[in-house]
Amino acid sequence: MSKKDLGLLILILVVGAVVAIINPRFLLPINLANTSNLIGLFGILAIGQAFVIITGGIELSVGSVVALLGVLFVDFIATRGMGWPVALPLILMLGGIIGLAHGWLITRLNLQPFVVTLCGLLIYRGVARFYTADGTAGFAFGQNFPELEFLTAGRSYGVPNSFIALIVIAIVMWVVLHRSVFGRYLYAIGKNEEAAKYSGIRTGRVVMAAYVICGVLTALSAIYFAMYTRSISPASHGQFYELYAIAAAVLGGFSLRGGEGSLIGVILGTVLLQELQNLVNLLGIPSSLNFAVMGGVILIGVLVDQQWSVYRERRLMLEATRKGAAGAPAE
Amino acid sequence: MSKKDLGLLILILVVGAVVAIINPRFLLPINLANTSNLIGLFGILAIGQAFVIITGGIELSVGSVVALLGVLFVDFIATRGMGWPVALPLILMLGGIIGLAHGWLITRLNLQPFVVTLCGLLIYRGVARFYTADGTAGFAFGQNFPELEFLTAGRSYGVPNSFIALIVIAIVMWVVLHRSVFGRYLYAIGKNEEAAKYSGIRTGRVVMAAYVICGVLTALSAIYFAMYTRSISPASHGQFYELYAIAAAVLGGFSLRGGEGSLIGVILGTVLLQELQNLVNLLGIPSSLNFAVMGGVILIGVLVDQQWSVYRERRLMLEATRKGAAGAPAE
Amino acid sequence: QDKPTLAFVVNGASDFWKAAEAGVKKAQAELPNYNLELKYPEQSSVAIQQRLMDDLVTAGVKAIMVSAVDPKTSTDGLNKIASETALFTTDSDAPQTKRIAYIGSSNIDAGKQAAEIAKKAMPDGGKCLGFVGLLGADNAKERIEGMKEGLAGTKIELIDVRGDDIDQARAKKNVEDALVASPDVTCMVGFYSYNTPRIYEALRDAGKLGQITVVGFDDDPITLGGVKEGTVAATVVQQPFEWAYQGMKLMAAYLEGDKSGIPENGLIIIPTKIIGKDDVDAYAANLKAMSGN
Amino acid sequence: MCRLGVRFGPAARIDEPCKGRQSADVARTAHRLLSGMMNYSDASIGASTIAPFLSLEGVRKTYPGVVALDGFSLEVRPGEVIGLVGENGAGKSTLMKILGGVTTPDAGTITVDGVAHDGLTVEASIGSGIAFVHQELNLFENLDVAANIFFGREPLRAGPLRLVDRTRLRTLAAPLLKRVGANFSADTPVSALSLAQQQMVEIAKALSIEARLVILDEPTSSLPLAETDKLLDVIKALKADGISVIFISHRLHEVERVADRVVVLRDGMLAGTLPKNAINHDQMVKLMIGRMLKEREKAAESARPPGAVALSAKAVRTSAYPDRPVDLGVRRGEILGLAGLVGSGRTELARVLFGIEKSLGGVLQLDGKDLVLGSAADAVANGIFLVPEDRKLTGILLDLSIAQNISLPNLPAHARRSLVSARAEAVTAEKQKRNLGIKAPSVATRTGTLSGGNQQKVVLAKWLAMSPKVMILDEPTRGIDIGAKAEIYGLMRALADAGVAVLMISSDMEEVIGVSDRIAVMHEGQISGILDKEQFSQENVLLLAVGKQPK
Ligand SMILES: Nc1ncnc2c1ncn2[C@@H]1O[C@H](COP(=O)(O)OP(=O)(O)OP(=O)(O)O)[C@@H](O)[C@H]1O
Ligand SMILES: Nc1ncnc2c1ncn2[C@@H]1O[C@H](COP(=O)(O)OP(=O)(O)OP(=O)(O)O)[C@@H](O)[C@H]1O
Ligand SMILES: [Mg+2]
Ligand SMILES: [Mg+2]
Repeated sequence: MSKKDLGLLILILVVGAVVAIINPRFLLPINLANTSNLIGLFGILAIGQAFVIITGGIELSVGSVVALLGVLFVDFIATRGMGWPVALPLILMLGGIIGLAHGWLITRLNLQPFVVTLCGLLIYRGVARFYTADGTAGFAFGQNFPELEFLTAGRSYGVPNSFIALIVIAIVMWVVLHRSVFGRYLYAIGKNEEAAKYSGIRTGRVVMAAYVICGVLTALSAIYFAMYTRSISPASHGQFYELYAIAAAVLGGFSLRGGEGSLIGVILGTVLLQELQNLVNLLGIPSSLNFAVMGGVILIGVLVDQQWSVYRERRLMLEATRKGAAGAPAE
Repeated sequence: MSKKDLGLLILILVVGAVVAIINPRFLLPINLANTSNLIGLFGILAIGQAFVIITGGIELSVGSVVALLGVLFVDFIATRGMGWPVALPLILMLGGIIGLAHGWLITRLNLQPFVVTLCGLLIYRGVARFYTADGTAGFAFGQNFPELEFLTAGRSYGVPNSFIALIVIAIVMWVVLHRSVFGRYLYAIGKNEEAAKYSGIRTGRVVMAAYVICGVLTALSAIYFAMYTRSISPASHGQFYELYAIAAAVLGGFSLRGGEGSLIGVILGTVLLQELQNLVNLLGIPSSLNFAVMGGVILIGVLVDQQWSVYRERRLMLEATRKGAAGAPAE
Repeated sequence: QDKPTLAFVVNGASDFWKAAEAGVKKAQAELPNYNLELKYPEQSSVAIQQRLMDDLVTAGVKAIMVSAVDPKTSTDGLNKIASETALFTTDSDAPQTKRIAYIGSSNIDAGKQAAEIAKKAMPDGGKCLGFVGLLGADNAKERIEGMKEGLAGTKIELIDVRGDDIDQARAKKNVEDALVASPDVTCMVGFYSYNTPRIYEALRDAGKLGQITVVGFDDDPITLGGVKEGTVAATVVQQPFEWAYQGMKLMAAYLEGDKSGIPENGLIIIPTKIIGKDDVDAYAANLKAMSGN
Repeated sequence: MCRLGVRFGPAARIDEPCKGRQSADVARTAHRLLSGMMNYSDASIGASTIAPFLSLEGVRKTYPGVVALDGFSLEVRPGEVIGLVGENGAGKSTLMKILGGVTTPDAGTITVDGVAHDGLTVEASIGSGIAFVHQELNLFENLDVAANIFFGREPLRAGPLRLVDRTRLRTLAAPLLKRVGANFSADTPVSALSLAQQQMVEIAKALSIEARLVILDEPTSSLPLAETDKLLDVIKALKADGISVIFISHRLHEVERVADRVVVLRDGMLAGTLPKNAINHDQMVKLMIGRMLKEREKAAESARPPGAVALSAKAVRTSAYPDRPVDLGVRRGEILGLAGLVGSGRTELARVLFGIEKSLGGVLQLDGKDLVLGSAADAVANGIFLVPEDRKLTGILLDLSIAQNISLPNLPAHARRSLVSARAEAVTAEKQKRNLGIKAPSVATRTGTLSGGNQQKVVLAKWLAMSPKVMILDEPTRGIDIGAKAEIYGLMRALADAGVAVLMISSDMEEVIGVSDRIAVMHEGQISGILDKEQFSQENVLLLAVGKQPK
């Protein structure tokens, strides 16, 4: 765990402690379980986003994809009677295809990620709304899918299964991002794509793979969200979720210029954001201030982090010089 | 006018012609006036955004600023009885201050524009909602401000004054961007900030000025929007307007990497977007598809533009080869 | 485009308007000489709705029935439309405009009916918590106000209303958080159509179904299921089907010069109804029949 | 007959320049001849008859408005060190980029191990054992040194996940770093290295490939003497292992020392080939620029004695060595050379003098008055100009035209009522283009398409168009050909004679000694001594550079 992540963890704990002192019910197992459920949902989304951000890209269509795939998933299993073991991989595949399309447009046709995914944001929401004719996709009363519900909305030993899913995904993705060759390429491309190309890396494929990973993880979280709300009005479902995901990554130390950030960071960023939402409700802060609190904390977090790293760099430089000065004459 | 802009203009005319053939009411003066009124409103916003994008930055808080300043403006003149000749410059100044704050955080504290303005997006909307306690700010029945209304929502010789305002602003800003020293600095910074700094340009100040310009123009359009809707529910007013503004700039040939784009382009981009919205309504396309149409057209526009420039470059190179081949043996 | 067009403009995409769509459809069957349309603005915002109506007027629409996003302060915009076409309002009225008539129900009355449900379900009093999409929206404010009026003088109290900005995940989390933050709450009110189902599900997940009185609005299938099951005390339903059906016929008649259907004060109130356990089957059947035609 | 880079006998002679299509035909013939001769292997033919590892035939490459390479042919035999020289923009880098698979030629064939290709891809190039150190650095700042060296060829751990074996990575990297003489460890982040140190990483990277051909495109352009020596040793070691090397440099004495054969490019065409025993400085120059240079890239003597101190640093401390104060004064009318080893803090000092970085203490004085620099703009306003070390990043704006780059620091002077006058810009730029001999189709040409040397001239031009008081040049001739070098030295001298104080930071020993009026030497962030003209010698500079007293 880097020092940056540690700082974020401390912030989370301090905020948690303050809230717990004001309202001890914050620490009730049921509250922690509820919040960790949402951490699971948004965390999966944020990890996907992180893979794209690390390459220096951005994925703005996340919220719309959550709406579109959520609508399709509910429609498939609730209305069209498709079995969920068929629908689930189908949706994941669709997510992958969307990611592939974005990656293709970005790497092969050289379009800017912001532009491609902005168009995605508009198009997918439009398609979702058209698909339901602006209606709501939902389950009928009493319609049940016990195994699916257990996997998505259920709990094991009091821990939401969505949170467990996040942990598993996070571990796998940590290995991929921080230990595998692929992860290393992602970092390299994020910093200097041209140089990576000169080193014989098929940068196009690597970047495309990042978008596919993002697409699949987004699809997965779309299913989780669908099973959480159990009803999706495509005009508003998932709106701004891309901002949550990006905010989580940024809080977690990712640079939108690419090439920086850690998986632990993005998880901690998600945790902090959800803690803030929980806090607004638990402390009875007017809901209208929800966004303002979130924005304020992100800004402060980023500021502190930035100032701190300036300070650290200066200290490091001093130290290095001192060491260098001591060592040099001996050479 | 560059070839890029010309292409966009032709696209606008072709789309217009097709719509006019299907529904001749498209060309009714009243329709053109309505549409050009909105072009005026969104155009002012988009010009502001363009100044920021040219430096390689981005301003995501535009929609929220439109909501916040709109609420304040209406509140000042409708509830607090402030004269509009006082309120108007006050609001413009507030817009400038917001821009200055963003510019300061970005240039002096080295925060990323995306992050700063994302926080702004969250914070300003929260503040606007808190200010009205989630209520609506609007004029009471029969409350009239004849001069103000004439300037903002009125028409001269059938042309909306908002559109005239846009034209005036566009001409001034064209000179600033394309002919002035400041404009050259903006382009230089967008291309390579570091090198600009090494050429003795006070890059921090120039970038800050760009954000201030964006803030002031956003404030102006906030007033126009407020006088157009005459009622502002801060939870939804101006939502996504930053995307419209960014989309207009991108359609108009701006690169989000900075250093590229023309003022005529951003105006034409706005015109195309508003034409599309008008078209959806006039041709009876389900409004659920509105976003999808917009996204689709932006994507196609950007794609065509990109492919075309690839083609042009290739032709240029071929020509060079031919010329070179002819010239070489003679040497 | 020879047939005159009548448009029904809603205030945003929502399932609530599906019934109105059915009403328009039924009216269309009876009005073959007209072209009836129901229009959703792509966003629930004044500017976009205004623009939509401007464009409809341009496209030559003869009469518009609108559920204005913000009727109180949109007087000028609505008057502009009214000056060019026949304008009717629905859902929420704009009495100061030059609209010809209002057809719909009263949200204040609906709030009062919700209070009735609460009083009946909790004779010994209790603490209620409300959930709504947009706290600032007129319909939300009126429903809340109506309910508070109805509860005045009783031992039941509406202690807080939480907003969720029409984000369903937040709507559900709000309920979950409320269960944690206010353990003494005995009743929950879902002011928007999707709030009640989210309350229902959160309570079910927490194993508190039946322990907390749920008062609903509108007729989401889950809400109706809850009413039938007995876990939702009752729900207050509006009749958008009737608004649309009657409204379209009224507009057609008006255009033909028949103004007899318009009362003196211009208000055609189609009252809201309380749907309890006993009425729910009939209501559901009717609903199905309406959308099925 | 037009001869190619193939030697048929021991007789050494300078080949005539070849041109156009003709040369390609001849190359083919030569190739046939050569392969024919293989059957009659003859001791006297020696190394030259070993089948070439790689050969280029009739390669042509054009860019819009420029023919970068024209009908060029070359053969590379195992264990041969080819020196490739030519003026700026002669097409050297273009040629190497074709070999590295980064660009594809318009015409011509590339034969690797007897297999002919129309063009290579990066993978194919690496796959056939070509290692490449690019002229412009290509490192990943966010990765550490080891990761950079083995980038794209990471040692993997067993298993399907393709996980990087990080311990092995470090152990593999350490000896390579030692070999290039690096003073930093394998897990240092690249962002903490100076330009020269980064260049060492690049070289280590090339060595890490099981290469059969190593291409070094100006690897020494920012390496000081000691490190350069080490690199030349490395090249000799490679040769001993039977690995071929193509070595591009504008420092001709380096080429003299290592090359077995020198290939000279002029205007994209082969100007001639020099066999080992004909390699000498003057011949190379003659082939490169078509005439002899009278003066050996030296600046003329100063016309007048130096004046008062213009810019001085008193106990100035920089962030590179915060605890080491620097004292230095540059006099009017002199060229003060600033020498030192890699990372001795010269660039850092220049940045402080130019106001890019804040000094951590001490005072700056200009003409005896205290000077506070808040930004580079302040320095420019005071007539202190800097030609930075890294021109791609900080020197010029690659996307702007030559004229726009030249006017940028002095834009208000090219504007009326703060509106820019394109005509005024063009006039200034044309004048500078003529004065400096910038090779470009016009002043409206994008600077990004110019060769490295011409880009450097644009950087100089933008300052020369204004009137400098103090001119700081950080490695001013990095990557500049000798013809242009002589011109730049002339320009520096002219500046000095006009009363400008010139501070020249350079890692090129010949340049420092040949050009300066005085030499200050930096060691670990401090000025370890200042040499006057009569004390000038390589030995003295080196002694001071390592912190010892001069003789
Ligand atoms: N991407 C490009 N686009 C257009 N022209 C180019 C491009 N790259 C190189 N050129 C042109 O091709 C010619 C050869 O350039 P090259 O970089 O090969 O020269 P060089 O011999 O390496 O010079 P230097 O010694 O300055 O590095 C130059 O005239 C240059 O302007
Ligand atoms: N961005 C940086 N971050 C950390 N350390 C740096 C950075 N830039 C330079 N340094 C360190 O500062 C010291 C001085 O570097 P500087 O570039 O001033 O040296 P120099 O004499 O110009 O040498 P060179 O020949 O490498 O250019 C070196 O030890 C270098 O590693
Ligand atoms: Mg080169
Ligand atoms: Mg240096």
